[in-house]
Amino acid sequence: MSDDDFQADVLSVSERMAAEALIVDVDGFEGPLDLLLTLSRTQKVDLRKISVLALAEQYLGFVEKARHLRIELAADYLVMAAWLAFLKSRLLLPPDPSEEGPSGEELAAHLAFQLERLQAMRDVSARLMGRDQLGRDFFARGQVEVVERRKRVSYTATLLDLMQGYARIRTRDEFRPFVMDRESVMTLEEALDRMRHLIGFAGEWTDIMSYLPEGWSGDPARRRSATAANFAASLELAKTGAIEIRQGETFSPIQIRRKPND
Amino acid sequence: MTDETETEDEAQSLFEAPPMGEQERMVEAVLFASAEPVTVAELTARMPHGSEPAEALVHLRKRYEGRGVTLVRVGDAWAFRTAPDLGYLMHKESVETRKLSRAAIETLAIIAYHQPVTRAEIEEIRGVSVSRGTIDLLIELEWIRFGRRRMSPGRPVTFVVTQGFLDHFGLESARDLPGLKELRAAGLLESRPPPVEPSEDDEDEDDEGQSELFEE
Amino acid sequence: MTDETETEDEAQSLFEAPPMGEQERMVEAVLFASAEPVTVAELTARMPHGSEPAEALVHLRKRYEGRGVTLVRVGDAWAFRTAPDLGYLMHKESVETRKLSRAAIETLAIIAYHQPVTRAEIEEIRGVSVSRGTIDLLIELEWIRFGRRRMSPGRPVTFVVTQGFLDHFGLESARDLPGLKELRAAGLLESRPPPVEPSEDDEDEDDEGQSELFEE
Repeated sequence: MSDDDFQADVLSVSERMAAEALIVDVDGFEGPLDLLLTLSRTQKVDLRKISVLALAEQYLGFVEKARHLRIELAADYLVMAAWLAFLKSRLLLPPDPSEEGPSGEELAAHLAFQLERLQAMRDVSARLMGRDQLGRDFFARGQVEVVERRKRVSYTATLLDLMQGYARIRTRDEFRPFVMDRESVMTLEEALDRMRHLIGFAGEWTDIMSYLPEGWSGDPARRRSATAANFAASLELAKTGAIEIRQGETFSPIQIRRKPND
Repeated sequence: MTDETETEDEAQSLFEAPPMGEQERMVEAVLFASAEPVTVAELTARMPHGSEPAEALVHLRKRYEGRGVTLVRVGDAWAFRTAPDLGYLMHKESVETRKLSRAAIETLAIIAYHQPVTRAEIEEIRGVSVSRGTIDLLIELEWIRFGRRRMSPGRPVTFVVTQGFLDHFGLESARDLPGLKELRAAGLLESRPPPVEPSEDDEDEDDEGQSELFEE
Repeated sequence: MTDETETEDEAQSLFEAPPMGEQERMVEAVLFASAEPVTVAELTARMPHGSEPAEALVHLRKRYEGRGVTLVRVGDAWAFRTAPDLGYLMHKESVETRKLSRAAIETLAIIAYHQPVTRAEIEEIRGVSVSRGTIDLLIELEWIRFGRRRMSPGRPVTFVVTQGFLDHFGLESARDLPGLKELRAAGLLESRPPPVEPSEDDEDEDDEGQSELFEE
């Protein structure tokens, strides 16, 4: 792979047109490796005989052009560009015996291997999807036998259920902000449940506030929630005809009592 | 005029009905795959022009005589049925499958991930008490069993998952269950807030994927 | 003594396995009744004591050769499927399958050819991160499942393909994947670590990956 070869490549008109087409399409690539694979096709040789140096140049040229056209490239494209620039310098300079690590040739060989492997995987995915498929080209029995009643209950769950169940438990805390803090909230159901039992004893008019459960009248937040729940529950009970409700004047205590039986 | 007739003839030969053996195969395949019995009219409509499914059905019926499966007529339609004398082989098929309750799934998941684990520990993780029925059901399903007693006060029993559990869930070992990070990476954490841009294109998510990739 | 032997003989004859022709009918009926592949073990469990479903399957497969419905092998299970050349007759039956994204198809292929394979390896091969939805989708389709954890740092989970995958693509086993031999011969299925500082490479992974694929 000589430098001249590469110059010729880059300067050819068709090459440049191809490169421009690529730039327009930059979103269509699945990352740097995909782009490199596409660029390598312009060399029109077997992937095993590809010139990695030329490819590096092509890629760097591509990035340069993108920069020129002010197309913003994702970070991984730039990382690849930096790496290829490094590779290029290794390939061009005579090897320094004192230097640690793999040689430029080894790195280039690995990149060629990656490209060949990616291409191979693409080829076999196409072959796989081109196969006859169940439910499209060949079919299973349409009418599964309905069998006699010798029932045995079998419980099923999929691995997905299991993992999601576990995830649900383990992530409960993380998502705390999204759920109501149940500690200081009394629900209508709770209040209703409680008052239904208590109301049997309330033959006389009693202040609704006296129905607050123990431990709910101190802390303002809890007190507020319990009051609201009790009030709503009282309205509910009044509606069903279980109790009567009255208030002397605005802001005065609200009182309730069991509806006389007569 | 003559030209047209010729063309017609050609068309005729182009659409010549397939040989009877081939028609028999077609009827066989269609009846097999269909969820309902199929009428002759339906067969005619599906098969190549000129086919005679009624005749193919006669051959096919003969072919399946005495086999484990027979071709039967249901009203004016046709269907394959297993031979009546083999009905006893089908009994085991009659299992009613029920989805495991959420409580049971969660309990099972905790045992799988934390085994050996005591009942109190399960309750602590789930935040609610575990009903007896749940544990009993899981034991009955042979998905969990008693492990060694814990060497702590009260020496509580522990629970572990069984080989049957691994078989059912297609796992090689309980240690192969993915961890939380892996679950999240695979998009299996349902309680996660939805992605900002629900786009069709998978690749849009790369950036996010990247950062998670390096957390692993 | 002699008495006992006689009794045993009698018992033996009582439970004598049915003739092979009869066993063939049984296998035929059971497989016909099920939409899912049935394993030899399941057949053995269902059929009378002493039956040899494996042999019956050989006969049955021959009998259905070239018919409109054929007997196919899926992993260690068997199923009847319509002949692929008649697919065009069945289009009413076909359910529109979700179109898979290119990322999903490639990920599936990589898992099939490189199994067991970790997420990081898939990403290394494709050169991009695997988006969350992709693995999720493939698990949901029941085409992939979790394999054994890799015995490398971090003990990452691996993915392998399922029997459902084989069934869907009409493969007897993962060994029958198209082009597998050529890829292996070309060294494209080896997990070749990138050449970095010599201290870091752990090559012990290759062998494991390869051998496990063929243990199945």
